[in-house]
Amino acid sequence: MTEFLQQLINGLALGAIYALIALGYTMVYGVLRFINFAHGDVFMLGAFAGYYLSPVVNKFLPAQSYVGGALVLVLAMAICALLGVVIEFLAYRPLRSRPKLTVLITAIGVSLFIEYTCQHKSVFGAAPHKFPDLIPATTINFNGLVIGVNQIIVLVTTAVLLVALRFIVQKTRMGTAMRAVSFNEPAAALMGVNINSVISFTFGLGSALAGAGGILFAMNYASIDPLMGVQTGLKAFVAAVLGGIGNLPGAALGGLILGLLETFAGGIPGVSNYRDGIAFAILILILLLKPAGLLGKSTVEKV
Amino acid sequence: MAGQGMSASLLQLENVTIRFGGLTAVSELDLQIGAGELVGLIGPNGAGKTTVFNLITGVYQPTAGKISFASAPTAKLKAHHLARRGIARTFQNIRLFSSLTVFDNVRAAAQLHCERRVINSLWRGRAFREGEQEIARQVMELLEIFQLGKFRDESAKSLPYGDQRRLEIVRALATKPKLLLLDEPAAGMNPTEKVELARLIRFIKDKFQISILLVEHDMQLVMEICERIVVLDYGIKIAEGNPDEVRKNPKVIAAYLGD
Amino acid sequence: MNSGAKRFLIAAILVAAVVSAFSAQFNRYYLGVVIDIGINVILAVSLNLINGHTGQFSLGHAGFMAVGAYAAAKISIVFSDKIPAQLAPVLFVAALLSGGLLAALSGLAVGVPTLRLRGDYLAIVTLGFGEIIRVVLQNMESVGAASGLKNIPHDTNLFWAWAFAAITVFVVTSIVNSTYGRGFIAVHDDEIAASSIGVNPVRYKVTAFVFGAFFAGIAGGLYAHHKQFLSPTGFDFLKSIDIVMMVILGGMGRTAGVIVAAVLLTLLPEFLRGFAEYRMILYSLLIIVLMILRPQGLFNFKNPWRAKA
Amino acid sequence: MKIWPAHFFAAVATSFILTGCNQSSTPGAGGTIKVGEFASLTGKDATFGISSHEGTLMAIEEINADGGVLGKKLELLTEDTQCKAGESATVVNKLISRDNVIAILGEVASSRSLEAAPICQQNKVPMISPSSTNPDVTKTGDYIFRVCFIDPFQGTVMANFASGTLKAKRVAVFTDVKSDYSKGLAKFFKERFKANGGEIVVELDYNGGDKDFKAQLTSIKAANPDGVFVPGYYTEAALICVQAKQLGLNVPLLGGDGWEASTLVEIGGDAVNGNYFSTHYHQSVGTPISKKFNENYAKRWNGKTPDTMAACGYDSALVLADAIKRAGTTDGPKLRDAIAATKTFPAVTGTITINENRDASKSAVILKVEAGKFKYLETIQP
Repeated sequence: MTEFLQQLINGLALGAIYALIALGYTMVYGVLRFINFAHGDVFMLGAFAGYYLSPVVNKFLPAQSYVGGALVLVLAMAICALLGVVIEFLAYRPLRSRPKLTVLITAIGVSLFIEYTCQHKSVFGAAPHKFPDLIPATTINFNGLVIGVNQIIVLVTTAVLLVALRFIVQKTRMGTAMRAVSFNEPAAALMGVNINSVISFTFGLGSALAGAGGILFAMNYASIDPLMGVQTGLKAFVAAVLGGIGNLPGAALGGLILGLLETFAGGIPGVSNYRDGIAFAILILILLLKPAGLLGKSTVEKV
Repeated sequence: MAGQGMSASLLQLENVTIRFGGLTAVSELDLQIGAGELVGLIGPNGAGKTTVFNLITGVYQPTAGKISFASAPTAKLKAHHLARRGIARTFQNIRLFSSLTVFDNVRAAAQLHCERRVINSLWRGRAFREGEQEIARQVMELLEIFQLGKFRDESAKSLPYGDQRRLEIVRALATKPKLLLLDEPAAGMNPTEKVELARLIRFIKDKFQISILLVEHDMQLVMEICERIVVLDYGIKIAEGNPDEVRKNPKVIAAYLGD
Repeated sequence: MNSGAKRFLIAAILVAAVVSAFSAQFNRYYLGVVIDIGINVILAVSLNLINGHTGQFSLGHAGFMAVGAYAAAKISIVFSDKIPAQLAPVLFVAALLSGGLLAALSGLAVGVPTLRLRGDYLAIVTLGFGEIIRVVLQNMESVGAASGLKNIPHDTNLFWAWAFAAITVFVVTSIVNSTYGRGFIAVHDDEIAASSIGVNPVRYKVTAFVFGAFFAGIAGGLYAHHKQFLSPTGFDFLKSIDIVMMVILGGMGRTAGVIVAAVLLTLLPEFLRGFAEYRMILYSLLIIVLMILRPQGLFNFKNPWRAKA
Repeated sequence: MKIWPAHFFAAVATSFILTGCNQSSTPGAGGTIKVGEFASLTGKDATFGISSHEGTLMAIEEINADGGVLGKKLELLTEDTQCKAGESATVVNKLISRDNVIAILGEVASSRSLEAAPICQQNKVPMISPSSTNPDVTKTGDYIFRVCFIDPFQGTVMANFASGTLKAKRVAVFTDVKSDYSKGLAKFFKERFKANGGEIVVELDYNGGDKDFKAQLTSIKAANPDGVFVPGYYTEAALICVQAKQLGLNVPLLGGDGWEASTLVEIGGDAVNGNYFSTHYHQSVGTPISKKFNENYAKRWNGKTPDTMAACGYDSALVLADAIKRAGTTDGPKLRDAIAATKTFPAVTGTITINENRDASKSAVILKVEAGKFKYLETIQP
């Protein structure tokens, strides 16, 4: 029983990180209908932003303080937002009216570009870096059940960001514009919505979430490297598809389910070696059985 | 029921209904088309005309009701099955194969009638070559009938608008259909072109001996060439009869004026 | 014109045989690269049938290649010492064909359920399929699991690589350049219009997948008997991307362009060896710039005779 | 139907041009002796490849600073395998056939060494792998050598240590399924540990590159072992130590030489304390050469601390240079014989003797992590 509960906690904590990255994926997909392959790499850049920011922040705030940690988080999110906007401007904007696959291939190119550039010895280098402890790494032990403060922070942050995101999308002017663009881009443009700024905003917001994911991930798994976003990013994408791509609560749900499944499978001898395949098996199954995802709505193509 | 005892009809819709979510696009529609008949389907925007086309051609499956073609039910059949059975169509927004030439657009439709496909195209024996030559001959013949022969090697998308419309009809005819569905063929045409189109549709019907169902927004065109006209409004059939009857039908007038 | 195709196939195979006869005099490195070119031509041309002509988007070609490579290699290893030496080439071809067939079968298995997915979804599913193949191979002790499969007979030579490249090019172009084959391009251009003229899009897509996978499997078998060693990590996502790049660079659906691209992209890394650390950075930049400036491919020129074929 | 033949012939022509420019320079004709190295400098395992390369390069530089061998300087030609399968075969072919190197050094990963080995063997060019531990590598042929342990030796050492020194009865094994090194160590560890009367309570796997190991560690904890054998690389081992500690799995973790790197302590922090691993040498028992190596390495590479891969890379070059001196020639078969005759050669990673299987037979040391330092525990002779 203790083992089961412990795995449940492990799974939720892992799933929350997938969820956070999946939120960004799903938002960009919801508005632009394309898979931003480089999202996982922005996640990695978020972690590295934290790595380089933390010593700077520690110059005027005590090390391992919650305020300092929060500041690093916010700054990293801002940097990633900026990066997201720049990537969109340089690589994706010129392709706005092109076929989706052209954009997908470009996104793969952007992803490879970020990965290999960061691996170069004059950038981050290929070796893993130790991510500084932003907050005191304490754990709570409860009758043999162990939960890290970091894990609680991840869960809480994911929940808060999900609610904030829902608010932005549903209640603000920009959110309304995002939904309009998502629903019908030409019509939205005719209604006076500035498509470019909406798309930039979406990318910024999505990338900020990836940045937050990067920081929270690094807080939990102290080692960061330029390729950390590859597998995590793919899995987060699967989570987004599982929940119904374009659907915010769906992404969160998908992330949690994937985290739980991976965790429970990882704990079984003889199955743990197939853990890497689980996400993809889920992906294929969900697309075959319910292509719109768990919470998504299916659409009929117009003829 | 309306359909009973009318085994002579080529296409028969009985009580056909389709819903998309909460919206009923077509409701309890009965429709027959006999062999060699030219029927018009008209109605205001959003009346469900194109949906009827999509139901007949298997793009959508009806929520309720029955469709049969050449005395066989078409339930669960996909568009390509129905094309094989003899239903061909054009599209409201022209859908030509943009990376193929005029000739190949029509030739692609001719694949419906070629045998032992993969193996033959690999072996490339005498039978294959003769078959290909025969297809090429037939395609050119069709193109010439519609004065498109001179464009054979042009990209389909580079043709003038009216020629694209005609090419789409030629492509549909290359499948050797029994029933041809034309979805707003006059859309975007000037009056002269419309006159020409009316002549063309009559010509097709006579020359190829097929039935035609014509969806059209332009009342005048439909009145001019159709023997029988069905009027849809909000997915419901509000009138049916010859052009004169329909023209005088108060429901039709109301529907069009209220449009 | 059509029988000409067959004559050219025979001619190409003869040329391959003649060149191969002198291969002992070539520098082994160049010889290896030239064989790589042949294998990559097979991969690129077969992927072009799926991604180019039929307009699908597969990111799992390396997965099919892996199936063929492992199957062929295993057959060779198991039977090579059980048959007389003079039958070795027969065994080799049989192993290649079995690998191809198994790959085709997996193409069918992936194709049938997934082909109703479109565009980027299909891309992701095929990517996932490739990854699953890799995970399964990694855990299959009978093919060496993570340690890899070694002692594969060195059977691939210039003749086989190029003869199969010629056959692949012949088969793909012959299929596409027939009345039947116009259906692939019809599906590529507009699925709904294609089905309105009696083209069954699913059937065409599956056919493309099966043929594409078959030749990817053949290429895998040639690769296995060329490198003499296989490891699961060699068939990852990046390998698929490499093949996709050849198709894109050459121009989707342009067989000639794709062949040129396959040759070029095999040679280019050899010339860039001096810049190893910048190679992948340049490569990824090339993808981005190409997509923005020339998405139709570098070697995709208007070629009037293509349409007539 | 006119497309393909034209291009096909164009491609044939290309191949003629390619093969035509086959101007080989005679080996050793210039002022240098060319040595080939293949390593993964980019891609997902680049960390290890770069370390190994840095060690190798430094050795070559030092040898040249001392006047080279046979009156000539060594020239190291390095090719990147990009962690890609198939690349090793291509680049080693290039090094041998085009650059005419007299010997090949590389790779870290056994899978890539296995790919290159047949080519070296066929061309009769000696190959020395710095750190491929899979026994199969040198079985390829009599031109293939290595300067590191093989998996059976190290696995056995750790199994004996676990059942002997630690008195462990129940051990869990946690393997990296992506790595043949990890799987090899695990296999031989299990065999010996069971033969010693111990019980393997649970076997779980991870994938190299993973960051989350809590699922597996929770299961391991539930199996209640006396110790956990984690044969893998330090990149994952450090995180495994941290997460095991977090979950309250307070038993010693055991590893192999893949653990040895300053990064282990850097990332693992306090959590790695109290764990053990086997490796090649330790400063306190190491030869003077190993101390000098540590200092020089830090100087040469911006203060970096060398890991095992760097040390093995360094040694591979030293062993080769020594063999060239003894052979008095760079001629393949003679050089091969000289390498095979290497005896009690003082290297960074210990005293190397090449045995009849062309593997380095050298002693292993077991180290314990204490207060962030690696503390010498015992030496085990082969």
